[in-house]
Amino acid sequence: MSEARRVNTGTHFMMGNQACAEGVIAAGCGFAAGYPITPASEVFNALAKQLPKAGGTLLQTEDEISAVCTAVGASWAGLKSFTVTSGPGISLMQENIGLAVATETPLVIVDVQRLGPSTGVPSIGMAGDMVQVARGSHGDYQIIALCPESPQEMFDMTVQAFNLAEEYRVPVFVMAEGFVGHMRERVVIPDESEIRLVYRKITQGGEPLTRRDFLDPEVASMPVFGRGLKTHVTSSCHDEYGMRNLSDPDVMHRYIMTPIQKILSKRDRIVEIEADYEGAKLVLISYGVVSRASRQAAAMARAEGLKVGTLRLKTAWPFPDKEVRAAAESADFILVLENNTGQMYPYIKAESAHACKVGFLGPQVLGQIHDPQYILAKIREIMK
Amino acid sequence: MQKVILFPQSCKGMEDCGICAFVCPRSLFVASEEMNESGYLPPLPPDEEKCTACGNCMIYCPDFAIAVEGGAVDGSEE
Amino acid sequence: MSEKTHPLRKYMRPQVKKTTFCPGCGAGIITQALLRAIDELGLTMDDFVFVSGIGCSAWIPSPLLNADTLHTTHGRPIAYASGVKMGLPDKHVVVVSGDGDLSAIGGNHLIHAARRNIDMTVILVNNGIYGMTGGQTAPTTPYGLTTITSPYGNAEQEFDISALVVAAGGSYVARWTTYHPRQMTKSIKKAIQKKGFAMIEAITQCPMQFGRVSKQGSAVNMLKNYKQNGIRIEKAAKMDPSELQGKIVEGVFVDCDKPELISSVAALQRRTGGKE
Amino acid sequence: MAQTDINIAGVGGQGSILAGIILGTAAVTYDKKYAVQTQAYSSELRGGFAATWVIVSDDPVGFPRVTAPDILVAQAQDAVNRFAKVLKPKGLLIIDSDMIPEPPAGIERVVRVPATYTSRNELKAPVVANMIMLGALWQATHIVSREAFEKAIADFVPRGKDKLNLDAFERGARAVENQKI
Repeated sequence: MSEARRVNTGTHFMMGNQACAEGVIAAGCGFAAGYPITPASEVFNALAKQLPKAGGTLLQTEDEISAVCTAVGASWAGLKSFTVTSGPGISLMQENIGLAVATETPLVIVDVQRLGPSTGVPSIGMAGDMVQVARGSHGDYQIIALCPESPQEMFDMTVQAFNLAEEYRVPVFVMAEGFVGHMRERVVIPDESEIRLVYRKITQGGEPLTRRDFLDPEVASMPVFGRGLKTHVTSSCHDEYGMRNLSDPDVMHRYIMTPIQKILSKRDRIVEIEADYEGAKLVLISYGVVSRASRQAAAMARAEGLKVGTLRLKTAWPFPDKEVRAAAESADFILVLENNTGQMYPYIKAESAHACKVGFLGPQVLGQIHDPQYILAKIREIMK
Repeated sequence: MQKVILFPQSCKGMEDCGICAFVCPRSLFVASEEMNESGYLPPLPPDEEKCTACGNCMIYCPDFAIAVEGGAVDGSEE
Repeated sequence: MSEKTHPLRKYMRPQVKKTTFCPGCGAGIITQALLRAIDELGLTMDDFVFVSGIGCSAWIPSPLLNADTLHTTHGRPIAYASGVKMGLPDKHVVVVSGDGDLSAIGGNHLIHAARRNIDMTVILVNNGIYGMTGGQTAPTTPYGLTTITSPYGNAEQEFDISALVVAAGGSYVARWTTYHPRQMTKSIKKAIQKKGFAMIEAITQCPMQFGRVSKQGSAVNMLKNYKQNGIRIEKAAKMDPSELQGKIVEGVFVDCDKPELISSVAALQRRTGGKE
Repeated sequence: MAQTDINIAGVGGQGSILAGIILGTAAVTYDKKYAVQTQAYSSELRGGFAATWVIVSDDPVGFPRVTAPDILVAQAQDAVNRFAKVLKPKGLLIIDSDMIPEPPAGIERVVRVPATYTSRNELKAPVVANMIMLGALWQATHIVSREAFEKAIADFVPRGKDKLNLDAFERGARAVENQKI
């Protein structure tokens, strides 16, 4: 299946978007679709060159709607599938991200976020899509979203996103920002043998419409096309067998709830954080590239004798509620740092306000990352 | 030998559809007086003697309710 | 009594007892034309993946056909089908959906799939109206027709979808009404065998919505209209545009061979060393 | 923790950003150090502003943005106008003296390199002005090894142009030799 994989093993000085493309190939992606958009274009540009050599195919589609649809189609054809875009593209994709959720389709979407709303500023990064990837399609659902802070993690988390997508049959997002996508840094790509890869469970036979192809909290095996399984896939409400059902309230309930439970019941295995707040009175909570400012500010504060710690959400969705609660219960103050006006803040506040004070700090200038000195000044003010 | 086989439970009725009667060159179909499970009146089988097994009723029936054995489905409408 | 079954029944899911179409709807005639084409080509359902969108005709393959079927969002089946085909280049990928789905909301995907000349068959079921949502004006609704969203008469011109797809680059394009199911079958066979983008524009009666607003009434009356006003493309070519008012031009609009996307992509992979 | 923050800036077409990428590559790929490179440019590919920021460090880099550089390499007056004000006190300003006749007042450490004249008139290749500036940067700071720089340059310049570019680098280095820094 992945013999043709060509992992670019070695130490590189590499752009985040290029590292992402290397991750796509290392993960064994078979199909990528995309439409040009700043600041995400370099990912697809690199794949256009490298993916065919690695045995995959790609399609530059007529728009982002087509990109996500094509990727879902290829996933049902049995390939590990991928698309990459920025906020405006995510906005266009939303309806069909809902289809991927409803049909339990493994799919990786990288969002190299840019400043918005609307066309905004293409080249300036901002974490503006944090809520829209989780809540932007209509109806009710859960997805998985990872937040890289460096080009190295653009590689690591892209591979991880494919593994999560394949393991749980869900769309998984990598929430990069323009800053991380365009920045170059040291990226170490391990030997192919050291990269753990997950492949979806595939249905091995049985009668169609009596097989449990869908809605299993323990993740149903996927009846991919082309194997004579006579699979029925519909984005409309369906039962465990894939049969459309628009009349039975119990089926509707399970159609919504089971995919949600599938993720939430596995959240302990999915959610990753970095906690460094033992004995801290104030905990800085952040994600993505802002975490690097947060850590630096915390180190500076500690050098002044201030008891400051950090919590970094490597996973944004499913929301690390327990981990945030634990931080809140051990500290006197939570300060949330985001490169936006507070998209994750309400979720963090909901888990911490019962235990401590909670505040929010955006960057001095939206679209820029918090200067550690600016965070430190705020820390001093809070801890005075 | 029976040429036309009806599957009356699949039929959506001579009143609402009636395509079989329209496309039969011999106008052999008439409505039955007996409703099917869905409340439609399927056609009665045509007079076998007069049926030419042209296959029109079969290929025009939108509900797969008619089969014609030895039907000349390759024939022409015109 | 031996249980006889319809000869095409074997292509349908045993769990599905009947079609979901209104009485007299032409979607069933098109379904039959499609299945007969598969039957006559000697192919099996395992050679196919069917993709559909939203609308009455999207339910032709889903769940009726006993094959891999993908029922998708409104307007997007060609995009989904493109991904399926790229993943399963050896399968016949067939899109079945309506004129609203494929030419209104999904028009961009239709023209670009034709331009790419990706190997797939699109059966575009054109009933000239939005049937499922209650009889609204479609891009294919005739000028002047009064519908629920054009209560004072349709002020817009209608799409000539076959001409559009020919212009966009389709390899095989044919239009037939449901009054010509044998020709339709023949064209579907050609389309399935065509290495490239092929579309059958199947003009069909919607007695419930179009029949009502057009005052044509029943399915039979609508078929009569197709019989009277259908005109072959060869004959139409010799006629004055004014003589073609109200006529439905039928036949094969294009049948040609040119580089096809999936083969080009495979060749590219071989050239770069990605495939043996 | 030895960390140096560098800003290389000019106008589009001068190769400032490429110079930053070469510096980062030299540090990471060939000197086994750590580096972060970021950039900003106007939407026009020629003539607008173009700037890159490079952090070179012996340890992994935390905060990846440069707010006050230790070194500003300015290839155009616009670069000085935009970025000289945030140069650290005691920071080093390296200017293309053909493009910037007079450095701003108040900056003590200034290195002048006639990069535009040298590249145009001596090397007959205006595009290598950035390599001259890199040579000057190396001579003035030894921020990465010369070998690393030379290998990184070879990685990025068109095949057959290595010698020209290395020559330019050498001229930049020599231009700084006798200047007090």
